[in-house]
Amino acid sequence: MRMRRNRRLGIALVAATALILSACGSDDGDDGGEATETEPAAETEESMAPTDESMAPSEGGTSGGGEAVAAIQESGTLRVGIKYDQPLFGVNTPSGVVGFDAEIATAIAESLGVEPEFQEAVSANREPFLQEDQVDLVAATYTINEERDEVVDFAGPYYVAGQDIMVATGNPEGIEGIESLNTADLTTCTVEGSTSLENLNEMAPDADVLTFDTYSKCADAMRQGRAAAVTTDNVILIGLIDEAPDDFELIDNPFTEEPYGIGVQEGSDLRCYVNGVLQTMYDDGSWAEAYEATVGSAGVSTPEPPELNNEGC
Amino acid sequence: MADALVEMRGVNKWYGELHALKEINLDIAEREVVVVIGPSGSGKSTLIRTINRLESIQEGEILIDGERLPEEGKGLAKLRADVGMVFQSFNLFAHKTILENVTLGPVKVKKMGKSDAEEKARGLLERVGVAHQADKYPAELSGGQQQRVAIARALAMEPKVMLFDEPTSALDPEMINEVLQVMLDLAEGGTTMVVVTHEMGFARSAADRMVFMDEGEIVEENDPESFYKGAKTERARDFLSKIITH
Amino acid sequence: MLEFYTEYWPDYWDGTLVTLRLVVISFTLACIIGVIIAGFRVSPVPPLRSFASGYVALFRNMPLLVVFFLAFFGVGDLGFVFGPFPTAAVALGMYTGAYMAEVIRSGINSVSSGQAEAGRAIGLGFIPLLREIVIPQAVRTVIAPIGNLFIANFKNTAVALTISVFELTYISRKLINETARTWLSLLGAAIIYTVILLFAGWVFRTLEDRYAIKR
Amino acid sequence: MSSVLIEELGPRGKARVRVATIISILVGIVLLALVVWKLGTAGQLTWAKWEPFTVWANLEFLLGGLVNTIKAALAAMVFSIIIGFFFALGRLSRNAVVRGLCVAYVEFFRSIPLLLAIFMGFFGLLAAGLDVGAFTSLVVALVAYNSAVLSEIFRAGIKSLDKGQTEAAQAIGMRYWPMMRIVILPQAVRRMVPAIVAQLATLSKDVSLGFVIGYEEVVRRGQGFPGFSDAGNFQAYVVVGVVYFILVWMLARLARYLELRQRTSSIGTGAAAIDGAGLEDIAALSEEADAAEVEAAAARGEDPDRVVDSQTRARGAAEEQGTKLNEARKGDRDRRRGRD
Repeated sequence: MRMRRNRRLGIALVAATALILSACGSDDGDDGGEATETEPAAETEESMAPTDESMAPSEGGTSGGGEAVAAIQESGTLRVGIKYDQPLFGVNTPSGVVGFDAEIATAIAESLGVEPEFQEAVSANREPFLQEDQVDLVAATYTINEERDEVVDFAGPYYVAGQDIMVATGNPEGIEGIESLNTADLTTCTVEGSTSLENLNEMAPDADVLTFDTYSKCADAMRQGRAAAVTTDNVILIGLIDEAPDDFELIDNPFTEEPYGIGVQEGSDLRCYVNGVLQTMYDDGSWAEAYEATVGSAGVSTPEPPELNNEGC
Repeated sequence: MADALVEMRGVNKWYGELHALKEINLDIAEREVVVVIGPSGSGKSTLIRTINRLESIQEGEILIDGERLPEEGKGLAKLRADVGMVFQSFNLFAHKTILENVTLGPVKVKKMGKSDAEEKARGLLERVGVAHQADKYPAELSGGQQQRVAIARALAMEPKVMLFDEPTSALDPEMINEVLQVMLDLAEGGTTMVVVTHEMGFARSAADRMVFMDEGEIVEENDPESFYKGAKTERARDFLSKIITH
Repeated sequence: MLEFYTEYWPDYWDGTLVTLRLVVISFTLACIIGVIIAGFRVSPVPPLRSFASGYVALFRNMPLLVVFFLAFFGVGDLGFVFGPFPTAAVALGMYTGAYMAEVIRSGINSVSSGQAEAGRAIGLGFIPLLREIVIPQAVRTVIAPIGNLFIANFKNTAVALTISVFELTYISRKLINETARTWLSLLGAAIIYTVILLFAGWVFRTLEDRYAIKR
Repeated sequence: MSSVLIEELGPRGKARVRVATIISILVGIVLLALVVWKLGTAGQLTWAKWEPFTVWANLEFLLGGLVNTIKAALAAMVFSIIIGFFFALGRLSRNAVVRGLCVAYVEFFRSIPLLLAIFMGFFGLLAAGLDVGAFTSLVVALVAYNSAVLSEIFRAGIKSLDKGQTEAAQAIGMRYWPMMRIVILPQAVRRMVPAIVAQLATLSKDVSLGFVIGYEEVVRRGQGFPGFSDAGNFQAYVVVGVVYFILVWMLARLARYLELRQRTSSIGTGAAAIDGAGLEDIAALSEEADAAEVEAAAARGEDPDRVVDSQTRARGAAEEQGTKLNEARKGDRDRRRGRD
């Protein structure tokens, strides 16, 4: 990755661009949005005393928990910030919010013995949501990165997304990875102003590129034979494939890593508690079940669950 | 009258419902000067414009020098070249110099050599008194000068007959005479002319015949003296009384 | 600031070339279409007149963006697939062509009927009349509006970025994303547009002066 | 045949026109059939692809986009008028600095693509720390752009007023501002109403460019709605095009109507002359107005639709005086001839 002086602002702008790409509900999960302008605020007013930080719940701690966990259990509901427009992860339907994120959040709520209550989170408001105690946790294709880690805490990661490539069914061009795209003979489509485009430009500088404002236009371009491949986060690609499983497939060879975490308030004991729940889900196979029921329904094989970051738990 | 230069036989014209020309029969002999008068809207302009088919007719026929006026195409263009026309609003070609205005017809229509055409044009401009303006553009000339150029332009085609459609009515009073003078000279020189005008002085001194029109028909024909002194019809007398009182 | 422009000049230059190519091709096309449609509109054949009016109305009342999307994705759905640049050039040419037709038509109509009558009266046929009287006079009245159309067409090339033509505005936007120097990136393009338009304006004014009718 | 080119046809000409008419109709039918056939074989005419546009919920969503389009166009119009007005006055100011600044502003925004202005309104403001959202960014950009255009309309409008008005006002001892307020502006504004409505039509078209910053106008809604996912691009853009067409067409129609009304009332004698005429003449007049409007639009420069190049306008105004006179004369003659 190029590190320019203004990288942060760049990311913010990319985020703004990404916001625009609402039509197919795309969000490349890399948006740092408002993160830069906030301070590690508010924690003193919150329920946790400084001592709580050291009082981590026990491993696998479904039984244990600090004040945050207790407060949730007392209130009877788990307030969850979630995407409403991210196919296969969080989609608001008449019968409630469905998707992989929703499954994970529901499992956490069940473990707590409370009801989940979903609120729409968009990329830009995820940190403020937590900081202002609007929600207890955020499960919204939320990429773990350093900037965010300064203002919120992450449980997980529970899924590793990454930039991948979508091709026509049967992969007629025999595209194996990003290297295959590095030729003027193949046209690759992505969204203008996205990090995906930057990655493509860096890793396959000779590629012939088409850019549009939405990924669904890229899908159309592929259908019309204008492009041989579409590249962006696999999460978005899987969404596209889900809409047209006969037309497209994923090469399933991601070349970047975007670990998704469950966002909680800075210093909250909920983080280690969630890690415990996730570990349980890994172990008893319910994580894989949830994956197959949602993301996997688009015909993507179930990966190994990523290793949890239990530092400080 | 079989050898008349212009013959109109049973000409009828309608504008939609409006019967603009009613059963016109008119012969104009060679070297004859005919002045057409009549109240506004009487059809005199329409009449003169049918002679070179700037207006079409629905019934009847018009012959020029014994030849039936073609309705379209090359034949019509050729015949028009033999009929000179001078408009009320001059209609000089705004993008061409005075000289070019006069040479355009001879060069493009009569395929005359350019230098011959220019020589001839200068002669004509001399004759109408605007020779020193030859290289200017129309907009730089006064109305009277423009109209004289327009006459020269028509003459350059050596037409068999000249049509004048109210040539002086768009002019300021002090310029009317310079144009009328040119027309008088033409008349004296033996040019066949059909003139729509209210200039009685010109009519008296130049016209061989007066034609009075009203409501699309020819009401009366006479020589100028008798016409002005004692028009036969009520309508003509009424019209004359209106234009003579002031 | 200067380093920014020296560093990214190659990007701007590429974008400028694309923009210029696009405007030259689309405007040439617009002129051809304009003449044909204007000819239809003044022709005595009723179906041709109706077709021309329909064409003009269609393109004048639709946003250029929709024209581009229809030409690219819509026509693509019918199985006619052309690259972004050719699509943009044709779509823009057809769009500007509608306006061009109106300019030409009004130019022809601005020639007073007296001029045409005078030409007929000295025996000019249809073609000579057109060549000697109508066209020379129409050209004079039409230069200024055509100049304006050119400017509009030039600015409208920016819309082509929506169908993946990497022209000047696209480049400035790309530089925003790459460098995060938002205002510098945008201003660079704005300056290039302004300079080219100043030049185009000068050309058209010169033409106009040369062909102006002396009064 | 409203053209100087075409003479009244003779019998041979009429026959040719008849033949040409038949041939062109046949060619038209063949072309149309080809298009329909192609659409059919490409599967674009199947009902399933059009059905989403008959579902009320979907249409409601799309019409919501139309409301957004109109909202942005109106907001931009109001602010453009206010700001454009001040820039017009600024350009007529006697202070060279004010004048210079106004000229620079107007010329800058008249020489960049609207799309670039929209990026400035969105990314530019964002970079300056103003996260104002798509609607505000779009309106800001449209206002920056259109106030420049409108200020030129205003300036031309003010300048085109008969100098006699100014002189008369000065003669009765009015000073600059009262004169502007009481005499010049009311007349100028009245005269500019049709141009403003025409500009509103153009603005509505331009709102579509808000698409690029995610503003939910008709195009974005038409292509992105899950309810339309059964429909193809072709259908979506055709429907979006139709929606825009109707909106812009109606506004253009209104502008033309206003202009026509103003003309007839301002010509006066001309209107009186029309009194006796039948419907055809009025149709002819509107045809003429149509042509004039187009001419104006063409002269108006900038975007084909985007109105008014100052010079052409000013010159147009000057010429209009001349042509009006000529037309009055010509009209007079024509009418006389007509009654002949």
